[in-house]
Amino acid sequence: MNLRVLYFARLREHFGLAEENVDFAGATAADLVAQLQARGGVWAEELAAGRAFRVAVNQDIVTLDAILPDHAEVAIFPPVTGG
Amino acid sequence: MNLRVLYFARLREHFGLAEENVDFAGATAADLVAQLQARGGVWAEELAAGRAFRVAVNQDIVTLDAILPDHAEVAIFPPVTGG
Amino acid sequence: MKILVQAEAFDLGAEVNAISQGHTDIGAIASFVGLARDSNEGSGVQAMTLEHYPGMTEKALAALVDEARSRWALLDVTVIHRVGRLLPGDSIVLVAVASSHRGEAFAACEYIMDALKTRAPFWKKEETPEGERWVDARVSDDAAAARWTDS
Amino acid sequence: MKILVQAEAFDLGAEVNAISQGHTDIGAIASFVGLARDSNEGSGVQAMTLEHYPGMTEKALAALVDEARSRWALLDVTVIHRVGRLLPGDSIVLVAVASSHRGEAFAACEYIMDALKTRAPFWKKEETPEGERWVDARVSDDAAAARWTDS
Repeated sequence: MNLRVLYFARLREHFGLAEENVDFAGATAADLVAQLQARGGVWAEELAAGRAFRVAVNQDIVTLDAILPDHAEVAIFPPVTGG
Repeated sequence: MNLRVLYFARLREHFGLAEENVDFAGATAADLVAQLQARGGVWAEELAAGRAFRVAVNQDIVTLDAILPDHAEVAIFPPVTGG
Repeated sequence: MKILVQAEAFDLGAEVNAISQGHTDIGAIASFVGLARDSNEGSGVQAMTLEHYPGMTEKALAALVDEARSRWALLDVTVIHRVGRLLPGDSIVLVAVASSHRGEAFAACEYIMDALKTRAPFWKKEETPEGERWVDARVSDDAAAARWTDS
Repeated sequence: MKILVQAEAFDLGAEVNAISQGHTDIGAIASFVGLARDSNEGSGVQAMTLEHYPGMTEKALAALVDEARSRWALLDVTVIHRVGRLLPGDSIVLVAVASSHRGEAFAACEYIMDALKTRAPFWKKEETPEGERWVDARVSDDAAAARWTDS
């Protein structure tokens, strides 16, 4: 399936990427994170176990066991710091 | 001793008096209240045991056992309702 | 710190700007405006008149602001309370509190309002279709004020 | 109800007037303004830039305002959050809540701020003498937000 994946703030800067289309054969948000981590480098570093990041699917924050629907808008970003 | 006694809000209206000088031979705020109550009529009614009123001495709220200094400014008023 | 008792309307925006202007250490300003409502305890209210105890009012307000400043790290406080005749929709009271952090600003602002309601010498008289009446003190206001001494 | 994400400054007085104008059932308006400070965690801050997630931001803010409205009897709510580059002393966020009674207005205003701090997708990057840095989420903000679910 195909996902639109967005990155924000520190992740956007470290990945050098705000947005991409990702071919995805897995099922959950955790599977997507594992697929991105497997790219190595900054991807492995920023998405390592123990690093704080959040995942939103179609603009709602989800837990890593969430199932990703086809054509979902998935966003990965650091804990928020507004206000 | 001589006291300046002020009344506010409902008490001012019922007593028909905003302020008076009172010759006082007692010691405490309770003594003053008893002296005023002894006037009978609205005084007895408004200052009866169980009626809610507050006493301030020189602009600080006090309890009825407070000693009244000579020439004190004593105010008697209903519970406050501002804000 | 600014404490005013006045008949005139106040301007929340101007008061909060006056607190923040030229300051770069303020992270949070919590503020409160109390307004005259058109009904109370089941009756329509056409207008109200606020009476106060000149002299004691300012002293009582200063005392409760000092208490708030001793409990929380505050950078500035403004309290303005109107007196005289007010119509429904008119503003009655303003409390604005500046602090570095929002928790302290919120707590102090609510503390000052709760304390003011039970300890500052203001009295409200309402004009209703049934005639004039003095507003009775609320049990809920005593409970709100008591929270701060219980904790 | 009004929710805005904008680069422009806002006017607290005008926003609160817009809430109260023509209403005579509002007894209380609690409001909060968050401001950019000139220091954070021991460093000087010369400026900050607020990034957000367009689309999700408005959705997240609307969701937490709805939660507040389901918990408390509110008459109106305004939330405005700025994005882009801000200088120390600039306002960042405004939350204003109108209710019949002050306890509900205060609680809902603080709830919305606490929820916004942990759930609305905004990120701050600070410019300091040591260079640029992304602000880390605060443990104290998580604790503040958690209060509302514990109770």
